[in-house]
Amino acid sequence: MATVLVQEADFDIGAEIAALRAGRTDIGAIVSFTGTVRDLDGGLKAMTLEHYPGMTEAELARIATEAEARWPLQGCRIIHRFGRLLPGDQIVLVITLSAHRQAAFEAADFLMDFLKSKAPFWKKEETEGGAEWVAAKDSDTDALDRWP
Amino acid sequence: MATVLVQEADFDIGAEIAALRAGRTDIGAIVSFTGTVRDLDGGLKAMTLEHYPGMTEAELARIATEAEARWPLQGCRIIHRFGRLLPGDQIVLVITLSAHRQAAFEAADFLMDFLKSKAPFWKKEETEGGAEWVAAKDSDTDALDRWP
Amino acid sequence: MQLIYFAWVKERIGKSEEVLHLPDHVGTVAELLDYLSGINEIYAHALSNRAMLRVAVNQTHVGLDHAVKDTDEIAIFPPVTGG
Amino acid sequence: MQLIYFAWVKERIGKSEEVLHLPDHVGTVAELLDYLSGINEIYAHALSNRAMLRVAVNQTHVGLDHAVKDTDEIAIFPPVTGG
Repeated sequence: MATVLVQEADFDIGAEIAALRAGRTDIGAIVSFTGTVRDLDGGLKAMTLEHYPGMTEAELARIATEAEARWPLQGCRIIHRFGRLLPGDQIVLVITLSAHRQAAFEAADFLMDFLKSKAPFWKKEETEGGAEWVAAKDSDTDALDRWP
Repeated sequence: MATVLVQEADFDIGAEIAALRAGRTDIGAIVSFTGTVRDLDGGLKAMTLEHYPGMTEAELARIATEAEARWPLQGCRIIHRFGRLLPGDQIVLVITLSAHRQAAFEAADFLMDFLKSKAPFWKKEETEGGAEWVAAKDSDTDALDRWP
Repeated sequence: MQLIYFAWVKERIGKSEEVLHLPDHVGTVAELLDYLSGINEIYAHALSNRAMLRVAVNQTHVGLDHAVKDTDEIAIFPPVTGG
Repeated sequence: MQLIYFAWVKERIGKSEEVLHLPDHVGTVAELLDYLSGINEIYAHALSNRAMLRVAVNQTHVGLDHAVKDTDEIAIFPPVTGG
Protein backbone atom coordinates (compact mmCIF):
# COMPACT_ATOMS: atom_id res chain seq x y z
CA MET A 1 0.00 0.00 0.00
CA ALA A 2 2.93 2.32 0.63
CA THR A 3 4.20 4.31 -2.32
CA VAL A 4 7.72 5.58 -2.68
CA LEU A 5 9.08 8.25 -5.02
CA VAL A 6 12.68 9.37 -5.56
CA GLN A 7 12.74 12.45 -7.74
CA GLU A 8 14.57 15.65 -8.59
CA ALA A 9 11.34 17.67 -8.74
CA ASP A 10 9.79 19.44 -5.76
CA PHE A 11 6.63 18.07 -4.12
CA ASP A 12 3.35 19.60 -2.91
CA ILE A 13 2.53 18.49 0.66
CA GLY A 14 -1.13 19.48 0.48
CA ALA A 15 -1.72 17.76 -2.85
CA GLU A 16 0.01 14.57 -1.68
CA ILE A 17 -2.10 14.37 1.49
CA ALA A 18 -5.28 15.15 -0.49
CA ALA A 19 -4.53 12.34 -2.97
CA LEU A 20 -4.05 9.80 -0.16
CA ARG A 21 -7.30 10.89 1.54
CA ALA A 22 -9.47 11.25 -1.54
CA GLY A 23 -12.89 9.63 -1.17
CA ARG A 24 -12.02 7.88 2.11
CA THR A 25 -13.94 8.11 5.39
CA ASP A 26 -12.07 5.42 7.34
CA ILE A 27 -9.04 7.58 8.17
CA GLY A 28 -8.89 9.45 11.46
CA ALA A 29 -5.31 10.69 11.60
CA ILE A 30 -2.77 11.96 9.07
CA VAL A 31 0.80 12.83 10.01
CA SER A 32 3.25 14.46 7.64
CA PHE A 33 6.94 15.09 8.12
CA THR A 34 8.79 17.45 5.81
CA GLY A 35 12.55 17.90 5.94
CA THR A 36 14.00 21.09 4.50
CA VAL A 37 17.48 22.43 3.73
CA ARG A 38 18.48 24.31 6.86
CA ASP A 39 21.02 27.11 6.90
CA LEU A 40 21.53 28.00 10.54
CA ASP A 41 24.39 30.48 10.18
CA GLY A 42 23.71 31.97 6.76
CA GLY A 43 26.81 30.39 5.19
CA LEU A 44 25.19 27.62 3.13
CA LYS A 45 24.95 28.26 -0.61
CA ALA A 46 23.49 24.94 -1.71
CA MET A 47 23.18 21.27 -0.82
CA THR A 48 23.57 18.49 -3.36
CA LEU A 49 21.99 15.12 -2.69
CA GLU A 50 23.59 12.12 -4.39
CA HIS A 51 21.78 8.79 -4.27
CA TYR A 52 22.01 5.18 -5.40
CA PRO A 53 19.32 4.75 -8.09
CA GLY A 54 17.50 1.48 -7.70
CA MET A 55 18.70 0.73 -4.19
CA THR A 56 17.18 3.97 -2.88
CA GLU A 57 13.69 3.00 -4.03
CA ALA A 58 14.18 -0.58 -2.79
CA GLU A 59 15.41 0.58 0.63
CA LEU A 60 12.57 3.09 1.07
CA ALA A 61 10.05 0.38 0.10
CA ARG A 62 11.62 -1.99 2.67
CA ILE A 63 11.39 0.68 5.37
CA ALA A 64 7.75 1.41 4.49
CA THR A 65 6.86 -2.31 4.52
CA GLU A 66 8.43 -2.59 7.97
CA ALA A 67 6.34 0.36 9.22
CA GLU A 68 3.18 -1.23 7.80
CA ALA A 69 3.99 -4.45 9.62
CA ARG A 70 4.41 -2.61 12.94
CA TRP A 71 1.43 -0.21 12.83
CA PRO A 72 -2.13 -0.39 11.42
CA LEU A 73 -1.63 2.12 8.60
CA GLN A 74 -4.23 3.00 5.98
CA GLY A 75 -1.75 4.77 3.77
CA CYS A 76 1.92 5.64 3.60
CA ARG A 77 3.93 7.74 1.16
CA ILE A 78 7.60 8.65 1.02
CA ILE A 79 9.05 11.20 -1.40
CA HIS A 80 12.77 11.99 -1.34
CA ARG A 81 14.46 14.45 -3.66
CA PHE A 82 17.95 14.32 -5.09
CA GLY A 83 20.09 16.87 -6.96
CA ARG A 84 21.08 20.41 -6.05
CA LEU A 85 18.84 22.14 -3.51
CA LEU A 86 18.92 25.62 -1.98
CA PRO A 87 18.43 26.71 1.65
CA GLY A 88 14.73 26.44 2.51
CA ASP A 89 14.05 23.85 -0.22
CA GLN A 90 12.08 20.72 0.63
CA ILE A 91 14.12 17.48 0.77
CA VAL A 92 11.90 14.71 2.05
CA LEU A 93 8.22 14.07 2.74
CA VAL A 94 6.76 11.23 4.78
CA ILE A 95 2.99 10.86 5.17
CA THR A 96 1.23 8.25 7.30
CA LEU A 97 -2.52 7.69 7.57
CA SER A 98 -4.27 5.61 10.21
CA ALA A 99 -7.50 5.28 12.12
CA HIS A 100 -5.49 6.09 15.27
CA ARG A 101 -3.33 9.11 15.92
CA GLN A 102 -0.63 7.29 17.89
CA ALA A 103 -0.04 4.83 15.05
CA ALA A 104 0.26 7.67 12.53
CA PHE A 105 2.71 9.60 14.75
CA GLU A 106 4.89 6.62 15.64
CA ALA A 107 5.05 5.26 12.09
CA ALA A 108 6.14 8.65 10.66
CA ASP A 109 8.77 9.02 13.41
CA PHE A 110 10.02 5.45 12.75
CA LEU A 111 10.13 6.02 8.98
CA MET A 112 12.29 9.12 9.39
CA ASP A 113 14.67 7.38 11.81
CA PHE A 114 15.17 4.46 9.42
CA LEU A 115 15.30 6.61 6.32
CA LYS A 116 18.07 8.73 7.92
CA SER A 117 20.33 5.75 8.53
CA LYS A 118 19.33 3.28 5.79
CA ALA A 119 18.35 5.17 2.63
CA PRO A 120 21.41 5.58 0.37
CA PHE A 121 21.60 9.38 0.09
CA TRP A 122 24.66 11.55 0.64
CA LYS A 123 24.61 15.30 1.20
CA LYS A 124 27.32 17.65 0.00
CA GLU A 125 27.22 21.20 1.33
CA GLU A 126 28.47 24.18 -0.67
CA THR A 127 29.71 27.17 1.32
CA GLU A 128 32.02 30.08 0.48
CA GLY A 129 34.88 27.87 1.61
CA GLY A 130 34.12 25.09 -0.87
CA ALA A 131 32.10 21.90 -0.96
CA GLU A 132 32.13 19.21 1.70
CA TRP A 133 30.37 15.90 2.27
CA VAL A 134 28.19 15.98 5.39
CA ALA A 135 29.38 13.53 8.04
CA ALA A 136 26.86 11.03 9.39
CA LYS A 137 25.69 11.62 12.95
CA ASP A 138 26.01 8.90 15.58
CA SER A 139 22.66 10.15 16.89
CA ASP A 140 20.97 9.03 13.67
CA THR A 141 22.22 5.46 14.12
CA ASP A 142 21.48 5.55 17.84
CA ALA A 143 17.90 6.60 17.03
CA LEU A 144 17.26 3.11 15.63
CA ASP A 145 17.53 1.72 19.18
CA ARG A 146 14.20 3.44 19.89
CA TRP A 147 12.47 0.81 17.71
CA PRO A 148 13.47 -2.66 19.00
CA MET B 1 4.89 32.76 18.27
CA ALA B 2 2.22 30.07 18.18
CA THR B 3 -1.01 31.00 16.44
CA VAL B 4 -4.36 29.46 17.22
CA LEU B 5 -7.56 29.52 15.16
CA VAL B 6 -11.01 28.20 16.06
CA GLN B 7 -13.26 28.36 13.03
CA GLU B 8 -16.21 26.82 11.22
CA ALA B 9 -14.45 26.97 7.83
CA ASP B 10 -12.24 24.23 6.43
CA PHE B 11 -8.46 24.67 6.29
CA ASP B 12 -5.75 24.02 3.66
CA ILE B 13 -2.84 22.01 5.11
CA GLY B 14 -0.42 22.87 2.31
CA ALA B 15 -1.19 26.60 2.44
CA GLU B 16 -0.83 26.69 6.23
CA ILE B 17 2.58 24.98 6.13
CA ALA B 18 3.71 27.23 3.26
CA ALA B 19 2.74 30.37 5.21
CA LEU B 20 4.72 29.25 8.27
CA ARG B 21 7.79 28.44 6.14
CA ALA B 22 7.69 31.44 3.82
CA GLY B 23 11.08 33.08 3.39
CA ARG B 24 12.74 31.07 6.16
CA THR B 25 15.90 28.98 5.86
CA ASP B 26 16.40 28.17 9.56
CA ILE B 27 13.78 25.40 9.70
CA GLY B 28 14.81 21.79 9.21
CA ALA B 29 11.70 19.85 10.20
CA ILE B 30 7.97 20.37 9.82
CA VAL B 31 5.40 18.00 11.30
CA SER B 32 1.68 18.25 10.65
CA PHE B 33 -1.13 16.32 12.27
CA THR B 34 -4.59 16.36 10.73
CA GLY B 35 -7.59 14.79 12.42
CA THR B 36 -10.56 13.82 10.25
CA VAL B 37 -14.12 12.61 10.83
CA ARG B 38 -13.86 8.83 10.75
CA ASP B 39 -16.73 6.53 9.91
CA LEU B 40 -15.48 3.00 10.50
CA ASP B 41 -18.72 1.09 9.97
CA GLY B 42 -20.52 3.28 7.45
CA GLY B 43 -23.24 4.30 9.92
CA LEU B 44 -22.17 7.88 10.67
CA LYS B 45 -24.21 10.62 8.98
CA ALA B 46 -22.54 13.66 10.53
CA MET B 47 -20.61 14.91 13.52
CA THR B 48 -21.35 18.22 15.23
CA LEU B 49 -18.63 19.91 17.28
CA GLU B 50 -19.78 22.25 20.03
CA HIS B 51 -17.21 24.43 21.75
CA TYR B 52 -16.78 27.09 24.44
CA PRO B 53 -15.99 30.33 22.58
CA GLY B 54 -13.28 32.28 24.33
CA MET B 55 -12.09 29.46 26.55
CA THR B 56 -11.27 27.29 23.52
CA GLU B 57 -8.87 29.86 22.10
CA ALA B 58 -7.39 30.51 25.56
CA GLU B 59 -6.89 26.80 26.25
CA LEU B 60 -5.29 26.11 22.86
CA ALA B 61 -2.95 29.08 23.39
CA ARG B 62 -1.99 27.72 26.85
CA ILE B 63 -1.26 24.28 25.35
CA ALA B 64 0.85 25.85 22.58
CA THR B 65 2.78 27.99 25.08
CA GLU B 66 3.52 24.86 27.11
CA ALA B 67 4.83 23.08 23.99
CA GLU B 68 7.05 26.05 23.15
CA ALA B 69 8.47 25.97 26.69
CA ARG B 70 9.33 22.26 26.36
CA TRP B 71 10.76 22.13 22.82
CA PRO B 72 12.83 24.53 20.67
CA LEU B 73 10.08 25.35 18.15
CA GLN B 74 10.41 27.85 15.31
CA GLY B 75 6.72 27.90 14.61
CA CYS B 76 3.48 26.36 15.83
CA ARG B 77 -0.09 26.58 14.55
CA ILE B 78 -3.31 25.00 15.76
CA ILE B 79 -6.58 25.16 13.82
CA HIS B 80 -9.70 23.48 15.20
CA ARG B 81 -13.08 23.52 13.49
CA PHE B 82 -16.52 23.57 15.08
CA GLY B 83 -20.04 23.07 13.68
CA ARG B 84 -21.49 20.24 11.63
CA LEU B 85 -18.97 18.06 9.76
CA LEU B 86 -19.37 15.05 7.47
CA PRO B 87 -17.39 11.78 7.35
CA GLY B 88 -13.99 12.47 5.82
CA ASP B 89 -14.05 16.18 6.76
CA GLN B 90 -11.02 17.72 8.43
CA ILE B 91 -11.45 18.58 12.14
CA VAL B 92 -8.11 19.70 13.52
CA LEU B 93 -4.68 20.69 12.26
CA VAL B 94 -1.50 20.99 14.31
CA ILE B 95 1.76 22.13 12.69
CA THR B 96 5.13 22.32 14.43
CA LEU B 97 8.38 23.65 12.95
CA SER B 98 11.83 23.18 14.40
CA ALA B 99 15.49 22.89 13.47
CA HIS B 100 15.33 19.31 14.79
CA ARG B 101 13.00 16.53 13.71
CA GLN B 102 12.55 14.98 17.15
CA ALA B 103 11.42 18.30 18.63
CA ALA B 104 8.88 18.79 15.84
CA PHE B 105 7.53 15.22 16.23
CA GLU B 106 7.30 15.29 20.01
CA ALA B 107 5.73 18.75 20.19
CA ALA B 108 2.99 17.82 17.68
CA ASP B 109 2.30 14.57 19.55
CA PHE B 110 2.16 16.48 22.86
CA LEU B 111 -0.14 19.17 21.42
CA MET B 112 -2.62 16.55 20.22
CA ASP B 113 -2.61 14.70 23.56
CA PHE B 114 -3.29 17.91 25.49
CA LEU B 115 -5.77 19.26 22.98
CA LYS B 116 -7.76 15.98 23.21
CA SER B 117 -8.20 16.23 26.97
CA LYS B 118 -8.07 20.00 27.63
CA ALA B 119 -9.63 21.91 24.73
CA PRO B 120 -13.36 22.48 25.40
CA PHE B 121 -14.91 20.73 22.42
CA TRP B 122 -17.72 18.17 22.48
CA LYS B 123 -18.65 15.86 19.62
CA LYS B 124 -22.18 14.71 18.86
CA GLU B 125 -22.58 11.89 16.36
CA GLU B 126 -25.60 11.57 14.09
CA THR B 127 -26.49 8.07 12.94
CA GLU B 128 -29.70 6.49 11.62
CA GLY B 129 -30.58 5.72 15.23
CA GLY B 130 -30.41 9.36 16.32
CA ALA B 131 -27.80 11.74 17.76
CA GLU B 132 -25.51 10.98 20.70
CA TRP B 133 -22.72 12.77 22.52
CA VAL B 134 -19.41 10.98 22.18
CA ALA B 135 -18.09 9.69 25.50
CA ALA B 136 -14.58 10.72 26.52
CA LYS B 137 -11.97 7.95 26.43
CA ASP B 138 -9.89 7.14 29.49
CA SER B 139 -7.01 6.56 27.07
CA ASP B 140 -7.06 10.27 26.16
CA THR B 141 -6.60 11.30 29.80
CA ASP B 142 -4.04 8.53 30.38
CA ALA B 143 -2.06 9.84 27.39
CA LEU B 144 -1.15 12.93 29.43
CA ASP B 145 1.00 10.71 31.68
CA ARG B 146 3.39 10.39 28.73
CA TRP B 147 4.45 14.04 29.28
CA PRO B 148 5.54 14.43 32.93
CA MET C 1 -22.61 34.54 38.67
CA GLN C 2 -22.77 33.66 35.01
CA LEU C 3 -23.44 29.94 34.49
CA ILE C 4 -22.77 28.26 31.13
CA TYR C 5 -23.62 24.67 30.19
CA PHE C 6 -22.35 22.54 27.31
CA ALA C 7 -23.19 19.27 25.53
CA TRP C 8 -25.55 16.95 27.44
CA VAL C 9 -25.40 19.11 30.58
CA LYS C 10 -26.91 21.93 28.52
CA GLU C 11 -29.53 19.61 27.02
CA ARG C 12 -30.56 18.19 30.40
CA ILE C 13 -30.78 21.57 32.11
CA GLY C 14 -32.59 22.89 29.03
CA LYS C 15 -30.63 26.12 28.61
CA SER C 16 -27.16 27.13 27.54
CA GLU C 17 -26.63 29.86 30.11
CA GLU C 18 -28.19 31.76 32.97
CA VAL C 19 -27.33 34.30 35.64
CA LEU C 20 -27.89 33.21 39.25
CA HIS C 21 -27.04 34.91 42.52
CA LEU C 22 -24.40 32.95 44.43
CA PRO C 23 -25.65 32.30 48.00
CA ASP C 24 -23.26 33.29 50.80
CA HIS C 25 -22.77 29.72 52.01
CA VAL C 26 -21.52 28.49 48.61
CA GLY C 27 -17.75 28.90 48.46
CA THR C 28 -16.46 26.09 46.25
CA VAL C 29 -17.29 24.30 43.01
CA ALA C 30 -18.49 21.23 44.96
CA GLU C 31 -20.80 23.40 47.07
CA LEU C 32 -22.09 25.10 43.92
CA LEU C 33 -22.97 21.72 42.35
CA ASP C 34 -24.79 20.75 45.58
CA TYR C 35 -26.67 24.03 45.58
CA LEU C 36 -27.71 23.75 41.90
CA SER C 37 -28.80 20.12 42.39
CA GLY C 38 -31.16 21.34 45.10
CA ILE C 39 -32.99 23.79 42.85
CA ASN C 40 -35.25 21.15 41.32
CA GLU C 41 -35.28 17.66 39.81
CA ILE C 42 -34.07 18.87 36.44
CA TYR C 43 -30.81 20.21 37.88
CA ALA C 44 -30.56 17.23 40.23
CA HIS C 45 -30.73 14.85 37.25
CA ALA C 46 -28.41 16.87 35.02
CA LEU C 47 -25.75 17.12 37.73
CA SER C 48 -26.18 13.73 39.42
CA ASN C 49 -23.11 11.97 37.99
CA ARG C 50 -20.26 14.04 39.44
CA ALA C 51 -17.60 11.77 37.90
CA MET C 52 -18.85 12.86 34.47
CA LEU C 53 -18.82 16.61 35.19
CA ARG C 54 -16.02 19.08 34.56
CA VAL C 55 -15.99 22.74 35.61
CA ALA C 56 -14.19 25.83 34.35
CA VAL C 57 -14.09 29.05 36.34
CA ASN C 58 -13.37 32.14 34.26
CA GLN C 59 -12.44 29.90 31.32
CA THR C 60 -9.87 27.81 33.21
CA HIS C 61 -10.28 24.14 34.16
CA VAL C 62 -10.61 23.79 37.97
CA GLY C 63 -11.17 21.05 40.53
CA LEU C 64 -14.13 20.53 42.90
CA ASP C 65 -12.50 22.44 45.76
CA HIS C 66 -11.80 25.56 43.69
CA ALA C 67 -13.28 28.78 45.09
CA VAL C 68 -16.20 30.48 43.35
CA LYS C 69 -17.37 34.10 43.60
CA ASP C 70 -20.55 35.80 42.46
CA THR C 71 -18.59 37.68 39.76
CA ASP C 72 -17.28 34.46 38.17
CA GLU C 73 -18.14 32.92 34.82
CA ILE C 74 -18.68 29.26 35.68
CA ALA C 75 -19.04 26.60 32.99
CA ILE C 76 -20.26 23.05 33.66
CA PHE C 77 -19.75 20.36 31.03
CA PRO C 78 -18.89 16.69 30.37
CA PRO C 79 -15.29 15.57 29.74
CA VAL C 80 -14.12 17.14 26.48
CA THR C 81 -14.00 15.09 23.25
CA GLY C 82 -12.42 17.34 20.64
CA GLY C 83 -9.46 16.77 18.38
CA MET D 1 31.67 -8.00 -10.52
CA GLN D 2 30.10 -4.57 -10.90
CA LEU D 3 31.58 -2.06 -8.45
CA ILE D 4 29.82 1.24 -7.68
CA TYR D 5 31.18 4.08 -5.54
CA PHE D 6 29.38 7.02 -3.96
CA ALA D 7 30.15 10.37 -2.30
CA TRP D 8 33.79 10.81 -1.19
CA VAL D 9 34.62 7.17 -1.94
CA LYS D 10 33.75 7.91 -5.58
CA GLU D 11 35.77 11.14 -5.56
CA ARG D 12 38.85 9.51 -4.02
CA ILE D 13 38.80 6.51 -6.36
CA GLY D 14 38.11 8.88 -9.24
CA LYS D 15 35.30 6.96 -10.88
CA SER D 16 31.69 6.15 -10.13
CA GLU D 17 31.73 2.54 -11.30
CA GLU D 18 33.86 -0.16 -12.86
CA VAL D 19 33.78 -3.87 -13.69
CA LEU D 20 36.51 -6.00 -12.12
CA HIS D 21 37.05 -9.74 -12.12
CA LEU D 22 36.67 -11.16 -8.60
CA PRO D 23 39.78 -13.27 -7.78
CA ASP D 24 39.06 -16.77 -6.51
CA HIS D 25 40.57 -16.12 -3.05
CA VAL D 26 38.19 -13.21 -2.36
CA GLY D 27 35.06 -14.59 -0.69
CA THR D 28 33.79 -11.84 1.63
CA VAL D 29 33.28 -8.07 1.71
CA ALA D 30 36.28 -7.69 4.05
CA GLU D 31 38.49 -9.68 1.68
CA LEU D 32 37.24 -7.59 -1.25
CA LEU D 33 38.19 -4.35 0.54
CA ASP D 34 41.65 -5.82 1.25
CA TYR D 35 42.02 -6.84 -2.39
CA LEU D 36 40.94 -3.42 -3.75
CA SER D 37 43.27 -1.63 -1.30
CA GLY D 38 46.13 -3.60 -2.78
CA ILE D 39 45.53 -2.41 -6.36
CA ASN D 40 47.35 0.90 -5.86
CA GLU D 41 47.73 3.87 -3.51
CA ILE D 42 44.56 5.56 -4.78
CA TYR D 43 42.38 2.62 -3.70
CA ALA D 44 44.45 2.17 -0.54
CA HIS D 45 43.75 5.79 0.45
CA ALA D 46 40.09 5.77 -0.54
CA LEU D 47 39.38 2.60 1.44
CA SER D 48 41.77 3.12 4.37
CA ASN D 49 39.21 4.10 7.01
CA ARG D 50 37.10 0.94 7.30
CA ALA D 51 34.95 2.41 10.10
CA MET D 52 33.71 5.03 7.61
CA LEU D 53 32.84 2.56 4.85
CA ARG D 54 29.52 0.87 4.21
CA VAL D 55 28.83 -1.82 1.61
CA ALA D 56 25.72 -2.95 -0.24
CA VAL D 57 25.63 -6.20 -2.21
CA ASN D 58 22.93 -6.34 -4.86
CA GLN D 59 21.37 -3.18 -3.40
CA THR D 60 21.10 -4.50 0.16
CA HIS D 61 23.15 -3.28 3.14
CA VAL D 62 25.57 -6.02 4.30
CA GLY D 63 28.30 -6.52 6.89
CA LEU D 64 32.02 -7.15 6.37
CA ASP D 65 31.65 -10.94 6.51
CA HIS D 66 28.97 -11.08 3.83
CA ALA D 67 29.78 -13.34 0.86
CA VAL D 68 30.58 -11.82 -2.55
CA LYS D 69 30.39 -13.43 -5.99
CA ASP D 70 31.67 -12.31 -9.37
CA THR D 71 28.08 -11.77 -10.56
CA ASP D 72 27.27 -9.34 -7.72
CA GLU D 73 26.65 -5.58 -7.88
CA ILE D 74 28.75 -4.27 -5.01
CA ALA D 75 28.51 -0.65 -3.83
CA ILE D 76 30.98 1.01 -1.47
CA PHE D 77 30.09 4.30 0.21
CA PRO D 78 30.29 6.39 3.42
CA PRO D 79 27.52 6.24 6.06
CA VAL D 80 24.35 7.68 4.53
CA THR D 81 23.20 11.24 5.31
CA GLY D 82 19.82 11.68 3.64
CA GLY D 83 16.48 12.76 5.05
